[in-house]
Amino acid sequence: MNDRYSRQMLFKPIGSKGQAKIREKHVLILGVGALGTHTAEMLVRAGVGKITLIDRDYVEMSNLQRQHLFTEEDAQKKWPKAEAAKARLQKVNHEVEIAAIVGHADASLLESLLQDVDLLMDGTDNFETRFLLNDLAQKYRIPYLFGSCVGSFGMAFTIIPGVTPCLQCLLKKLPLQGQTCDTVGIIEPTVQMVTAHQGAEALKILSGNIEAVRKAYVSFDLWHNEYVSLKADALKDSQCSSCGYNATYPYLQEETGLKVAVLCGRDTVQIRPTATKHLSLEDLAKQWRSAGFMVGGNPFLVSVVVEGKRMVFFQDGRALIHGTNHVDQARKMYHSLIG
Amino acid sequence: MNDRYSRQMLFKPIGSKGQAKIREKHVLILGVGALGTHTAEMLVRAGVGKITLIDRDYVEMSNLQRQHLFTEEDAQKKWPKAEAAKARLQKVNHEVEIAAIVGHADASLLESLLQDVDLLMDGTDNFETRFLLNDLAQKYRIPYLFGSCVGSFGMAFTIIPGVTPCLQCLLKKLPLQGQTCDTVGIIEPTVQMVTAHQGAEALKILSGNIEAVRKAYVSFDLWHNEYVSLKADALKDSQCSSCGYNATYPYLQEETGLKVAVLCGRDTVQIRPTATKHLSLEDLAKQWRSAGFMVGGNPFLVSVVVEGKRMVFFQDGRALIHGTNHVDQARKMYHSLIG
Amino acid sequence: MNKVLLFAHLKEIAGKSSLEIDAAGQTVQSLRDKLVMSLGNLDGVMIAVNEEFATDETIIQAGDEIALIPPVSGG
Amino acid sequence: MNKVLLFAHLKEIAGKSSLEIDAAGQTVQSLRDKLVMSLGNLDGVMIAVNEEFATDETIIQAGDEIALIPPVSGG
Repeated sequence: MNDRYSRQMLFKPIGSKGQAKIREKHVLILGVGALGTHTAEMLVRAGVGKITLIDRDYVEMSNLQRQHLFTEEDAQKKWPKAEAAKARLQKVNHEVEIAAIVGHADASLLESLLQDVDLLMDGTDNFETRFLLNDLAQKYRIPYLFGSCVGSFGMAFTIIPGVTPCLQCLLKKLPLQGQTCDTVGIIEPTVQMVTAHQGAEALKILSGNIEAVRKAYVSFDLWHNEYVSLKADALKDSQCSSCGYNATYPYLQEETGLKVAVLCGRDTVQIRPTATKHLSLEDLAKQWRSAGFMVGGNPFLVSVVVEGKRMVFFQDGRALIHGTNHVDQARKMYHSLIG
Repeated sequence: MNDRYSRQMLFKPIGSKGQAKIREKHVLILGVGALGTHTAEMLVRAGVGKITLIDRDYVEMSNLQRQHLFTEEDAQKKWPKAEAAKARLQKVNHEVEIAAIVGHADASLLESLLQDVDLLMDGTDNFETRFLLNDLAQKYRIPYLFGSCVGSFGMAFTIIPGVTPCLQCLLKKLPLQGQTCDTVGIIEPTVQMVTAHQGAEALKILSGNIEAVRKAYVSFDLWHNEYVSLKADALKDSQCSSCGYNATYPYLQEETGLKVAVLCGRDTVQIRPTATKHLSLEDLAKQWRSAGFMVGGNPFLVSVVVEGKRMVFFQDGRALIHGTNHVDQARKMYHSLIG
Repeated sequence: MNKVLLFAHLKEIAGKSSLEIDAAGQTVQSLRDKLVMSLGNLDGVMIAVNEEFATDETIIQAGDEIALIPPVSGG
Repeated sequence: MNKVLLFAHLKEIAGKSSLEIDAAGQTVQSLRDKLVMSLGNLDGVMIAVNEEFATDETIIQAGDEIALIPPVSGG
């Protein structure tokens, strides 16, 4: 018995057989922020065979309050999150193979990585990417552990292709105007509560205890002391374009996902969602004002200034980010404001 | 606005006023194992003013699976847990004052430390110490966040002196024969689930949101997908010896707590609980056999060999630990087997 | 009567954690349409009836407990 | 009848997550005494009735849901 995993092997449903299975598995974690750092640390300590970490961002001071694995030095050096996480995790457990990818996760990058992946973990901060993960999970028949949170509120759901409803069944379409950690804040225990659920589900799946998987959708509010567990079977849709009989995996098509274009000579990036959205500009303005941002606008658009950059949002979800030519930075600012 | 705490200050119930309060507070964390490392990391990232960490133990390989903050190097060097945690935490946030105490937390040590402590966090692995913390919380009117876990099962309860029932009200007497992580194992998400609750409660109390505190006792099983929230008011006992009108704080008296004696010339330590217990030797033998230990005995005693050391337990809770003269090691082995 | 539990920003908009309304006999869709007036845009908000997610056609009975779960994007 | 939810090692002893028994009219103390035969030592096990911890004198009604919460010491 390997002493370092002894307490996990003493847990009857895992045992030495389950531990051997965990040891052979490869988990892809998309997004190495609050959720991603927590789940990565759990999996590495648990002795998973391999993890792949993907994140396009670097560590900032404002991350340290809730993103484990990172230190002040990582923030000072603006170290890429995937690499900073990897460096720390290898000190925790050198037995685990860790691949760090610093870059934007689009359909083609992800499809090239999925060959031997056993589990997809949600560590992302936007629903564009979640719907992409959801389609990949369905197409390649890989379990996908959805999780998200803001403030003291969070949710988790285990998606098993062919068994449970998928994210598209649950939400029907890409939600816009979700609250984000940059607009309404977040406390770290909320993150832990989501990753406790994601983590337990991961251990069940990786150790071959698929029958123990949670069928219900969990939603909680730690500040208001609420916890609900909701059956989701009724929403499984046989006509679903992601998981139904004639699935087309819409988010894997080239034409979906955010359209990002640098507007030449204007120091501006334009972003637009594929499907037209109907933003409530009034609600957005109210939320941003309450978060302390400078907000202006008219009935057709709302403008907001964050970190010295001016952004203009239109009702159909299109946005102009002024003062930058950097596509990744623009995308990040877009997601930080409307999710 | 200090950017590093910006997401926590954006969370309305905390805001900049709550953050300023958190910054002034001193939290004592007793036990720097699974629960203690998780809550310490949360509090340090959240920017608490000061934490005091107390643990008598050093880092071992078998800790790494669930105890955050520690690395393989810490285990190789057998670094004291409190010091290893402090070293890591200062890299995460140099603004927080961290006091590390490597030693056994008895009543007199703890009483000497409590002057300016605002909150007591439970990170211990035995009920002897929890009842001690409970009495201290009542005597000095300091909120105490109880938490415990094994396997996939855990619990959390917020004890506010003068308001909620205390641990003694809930349990009546010191439970013996609890399951421990060394006998039935533990998975890391269980730890996170407990500390998510302890952590949210800590932020409420430290930021001055006492009215948001959870009144219910939480108990959950992550593997079996169960979560219950139980009202505890009915158990508040006005005659309670820890929190009633005529409280005597029994666990602060010299004569309580484990009695530990080195038996001269025999290379043996004897441990006995103050109050006589009625162990079920049969149940203990069964549990230990199932955990893979060598077990023997007769109707009057049960013997067990762990890590080359033979221990003999009697029905009244007394134990002889053979092959050692070290009081701390003996105490640790005792708690690891019967909690 | 029906108790409607509110999560996330819906609590703030309503100024409380739950509403008491009479939705007996209505479909989930018509409840949604009605609540938009007081709670604003409910696009994408999932609705559960008695701890089970319900389709828009589900008919609400007296006493059913309803929960509104907005998806949030943080992570 | 009464549903009795079992936590921690009590699940393993019983071989299931819950029991169905008829405890109507009994006190919590007498239920505890009765369950010792099938579940072993219940010293220190906390007993909740309808999501509320109950004293030993509490009388159980038909349909009440009961939960047995053993304290565990790990941490």
